Amino acid sequence: MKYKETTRSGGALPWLFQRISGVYLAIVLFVHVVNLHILIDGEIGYAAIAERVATPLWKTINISFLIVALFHGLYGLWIVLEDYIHIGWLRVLIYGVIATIALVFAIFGTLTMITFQYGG
Amino acid sequence: MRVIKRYRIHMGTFAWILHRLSGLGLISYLLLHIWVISHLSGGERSFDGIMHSFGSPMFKLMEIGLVGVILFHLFNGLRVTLIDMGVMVEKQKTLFVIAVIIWLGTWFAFSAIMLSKMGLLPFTV
Amino acid sequence: MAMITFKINRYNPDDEKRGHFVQEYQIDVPKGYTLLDCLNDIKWKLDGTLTYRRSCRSGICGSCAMTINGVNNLACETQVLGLNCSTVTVEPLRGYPVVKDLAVSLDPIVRGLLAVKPYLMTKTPPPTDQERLQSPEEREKLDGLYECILCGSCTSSCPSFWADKEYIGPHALLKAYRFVADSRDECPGEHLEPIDDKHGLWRCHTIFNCVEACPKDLNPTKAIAELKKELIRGKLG
Amino acid sequence: MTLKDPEAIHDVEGVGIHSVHRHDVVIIGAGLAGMRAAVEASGEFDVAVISKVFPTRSHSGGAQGGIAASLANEEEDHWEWHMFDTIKGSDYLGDQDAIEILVKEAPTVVREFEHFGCPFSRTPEGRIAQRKFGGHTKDFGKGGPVLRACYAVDRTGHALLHTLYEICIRNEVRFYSEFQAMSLIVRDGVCRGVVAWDIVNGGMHVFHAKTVMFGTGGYGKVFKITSNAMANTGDGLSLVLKAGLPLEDMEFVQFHPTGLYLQGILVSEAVRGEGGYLINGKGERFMEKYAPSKMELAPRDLVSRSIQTEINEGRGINGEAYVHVDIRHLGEEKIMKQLPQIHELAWKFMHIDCIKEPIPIQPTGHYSMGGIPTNIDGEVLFDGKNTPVKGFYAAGECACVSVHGGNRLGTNSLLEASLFGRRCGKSIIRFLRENRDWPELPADSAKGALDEVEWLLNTDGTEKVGEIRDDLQVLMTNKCGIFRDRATLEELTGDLKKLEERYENIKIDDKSEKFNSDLLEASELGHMIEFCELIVAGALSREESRGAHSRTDFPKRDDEKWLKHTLAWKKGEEIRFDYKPVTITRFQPQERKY
Repeated sequence: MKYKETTRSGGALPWLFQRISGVYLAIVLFVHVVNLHILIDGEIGYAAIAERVATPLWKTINISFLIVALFHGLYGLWIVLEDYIHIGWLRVLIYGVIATIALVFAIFGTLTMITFQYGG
Repeated sequence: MRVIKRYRIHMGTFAWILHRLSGLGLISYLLLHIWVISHLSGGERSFDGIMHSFGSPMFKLMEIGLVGVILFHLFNGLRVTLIDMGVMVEKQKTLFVIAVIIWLGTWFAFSAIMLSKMGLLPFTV
Repeated sequence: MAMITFKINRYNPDDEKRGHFVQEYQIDVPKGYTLLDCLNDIKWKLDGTLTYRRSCRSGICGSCAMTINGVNNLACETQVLGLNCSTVTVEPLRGYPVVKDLAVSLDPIVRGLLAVKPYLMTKTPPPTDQERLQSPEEREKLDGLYECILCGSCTSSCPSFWADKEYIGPHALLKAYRFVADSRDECPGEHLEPIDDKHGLWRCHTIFNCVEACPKDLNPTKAIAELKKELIRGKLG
Repeated sequence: MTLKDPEAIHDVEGVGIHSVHRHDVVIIGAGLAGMRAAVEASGEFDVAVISKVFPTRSHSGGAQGGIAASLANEEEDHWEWHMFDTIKGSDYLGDQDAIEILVKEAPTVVREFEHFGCPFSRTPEGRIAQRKFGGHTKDFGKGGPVLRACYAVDRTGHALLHTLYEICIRNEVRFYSEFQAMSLIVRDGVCRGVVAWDIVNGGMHVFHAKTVMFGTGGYGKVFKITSNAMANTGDGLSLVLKAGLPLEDMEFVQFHPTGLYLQGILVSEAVRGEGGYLINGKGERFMEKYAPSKMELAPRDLVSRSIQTEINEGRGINGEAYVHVDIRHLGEEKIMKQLPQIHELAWKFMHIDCIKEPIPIQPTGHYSMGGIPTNIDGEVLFDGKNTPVKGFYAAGECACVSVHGGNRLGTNSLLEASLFGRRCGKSIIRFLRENRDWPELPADSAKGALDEVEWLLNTDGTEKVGEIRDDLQVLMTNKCGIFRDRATLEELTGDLKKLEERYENIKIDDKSEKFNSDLLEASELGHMIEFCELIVAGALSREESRGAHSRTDFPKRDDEKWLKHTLAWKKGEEIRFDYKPVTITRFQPQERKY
């Protein structure tokens, strides 16, 4: 009379982090959008962006935003796909692809932020 | 005869479907965005070059759409989080309506600002 | 009185080739007739092969849940003239294997139910010749939880369940919370542990179809929200 | 299936080897009686429960108002008072030794349910809440109504049934859901098992058992207006008759006073327990004419007769065949807190908001006081001398201990089913400890059932099952209802013979084996006609009015001639009667007034 003997994958903490990250993103995104689309007059160009990206505070915010958004988005994508895909090898493959994308873009984006020097 | 397998779409289902679709859209945009921003490393020419190709009024208008998608995902996400916290679970429909109102309100405000910046409005906000 | 056409989704396990098909019946429906009355009329007067489950006809046994005009409900509680349409579509509950016509396999319901250890678990023996005490306020927490009739409408309406047949289902989660919320249950972890699973609680995406479908107006999503809080609280110590 | 016994499985003709199952205990019926017995016996032995519906669909779940026990949680109460009320309610036909057990063990049984997890409503002190119910009084009938019915809002049966199912899951009871029992295997006074039809997949199965218990429930479906579920076709009674065993007191059928007009759906007695009024077409609280001191809280037989009299004499609402039960004065808060299900039922089935409008009601076929004769340990009796059939038990509505005698008090049914179910479980354990051997399973055990199914599938007549059943229900309601007399009963005897002949000439549409409900309905109809003849014959021979059995041509109770139980057998066409005395211990029969 047992349900199903599986290895429990849990899911509690990722679920919680998905909520927390969502709220964090909501706040940062708001700041981001207001900052870029309201406070900047005229064209959004290299100068305007670069000025903001160069300061350490913005660097930190941007990097955290990048990583949290990648997690939130790709974990969300995984949840959606997990709902519908039940073939074992395909799941592993997709999981692998998503994880790779996450890793590549996180490194790529972080490097962009860290290495960037305004006027340098 | 084909078997009809339909199920009436309730408000909650509707919210869920939109949330998923907007989420899928946003993750695509995020990846694109990171790629675009990475042009900063290439210096001013490279960045402005890529920004220029997105600079047409067409893309500007799409950007307004993007803001709409972001805001929907944001406010519906907050609604889901509130429900998960046990807030207004019994009034989820009202909560959804509230979320939609706030969404449309903020979206309208942002659109107005962005359009006026583009000079597409007869007045400035 | 009104002439109503019933489009009934049928399936005969002895005729796999034909598979599912839609059959139409027309009958005169007097005021006050429920869908179950109509199905009975069809079965007893027109076509004895029509198969569906039914028993109490007063909405307490949970046998006759089916998809009526695209929504899950109990046939015995559906006033046909109240639907305000001349054609009524009747289908078996979605998502469960169909046994015959409108009767579906109950296995997914039972499997989910058994998983959550659906019984009061205690460590201390009950007092002799006395009931365990429970204040009216503590008892009130069970309202909206214990009334479940296991009709299966909720789980059948859940898009998560449509996608993942191993999803435990809102009915089982509601039952789990019925015991977690009971002041007398001393082992809430025993009910929580099995649902902390990718096919368990976390498969719920707060779609609220279960709430819309429940013929007893219960709110599984609310129970699920409480369970999520309970589990997270446990994880964070 | 466990094979504790080294003996090889017997071959049964016509049944595949994989369809022969063996269990120490096989229980038919997953209602309160069956599952309570299963819970009791499953601790020690291998128990299987066979039910034609999924366990929680059983009609015990339809009970609403409460389960009686003199817990005295709300006010002073004693088991002696409960005993007196039950005996007086039974019109002195109840066996007092059994009733004494019923009322003495009631508190234990109810508290056990609480320990199992049943969500009873609570008093401010946290104890099980209790409410008033018809016929339950203080101080041996001298005081007013007493708070005795323990309840879970107005879903008591539902709460108890689900609790038992949950405990059965805990105890790993084996369920055979959606198996229809087709025949009982009794040879030489020893019960050896049952034969059942697998509804979902089709096919006959034989359950070889050391003990068999019946908790097959009642037969309300023989009436047109009934509170009973469509599954309540009294199959168990017919199986017992076919096995050559008698039935007891079949003429006593309870009509519940308050069924929704035309639907018969139960409106709980809790409605009156909480203070509802019965109002006739002239706007009078007519119960003051019939039961001046207890009013609406008189026993059910009396209230049903009163309502029917009002209707018959043209004082129904607008002269129609119904009266009103009015709970508007209780107020919205109390209705929604104590009677939410009634509110829901009235709204969903009559489109009536009982907070603002009275509910139209009429008496509805409800409960069978008679049934399979058993002793206080649940053992089924063979004859008038109390000889038990070895290994065969029964409890609940299908059984007749008899604690309800001529009329059952509300809330005593849930009590009887669970209490005697529990006693069955205990005596089954005692029996199995002493009897380790398997009774021999005759090779032709399944023959009768197989023949029946084959006949039903192949018979090529002209009659439709639904029509015959409809006629049966109308005839039984009109001619063997609340009031009876010789002329109509004799007429009905002839009518039933005709129905039986028509049944020989039926044809069913569905010829398949899998989930063939057409087949099962036909089989059930055969069962119903079978024991209806016993009900009518019993009613015809009992020339007195007692409890729910009310003969207009014999309006008085006749203790001289009829203070005895009827036992009836059916052999072919013939019905044979025997009688057995009523056990009287504490309370001598007296006039019954409320």
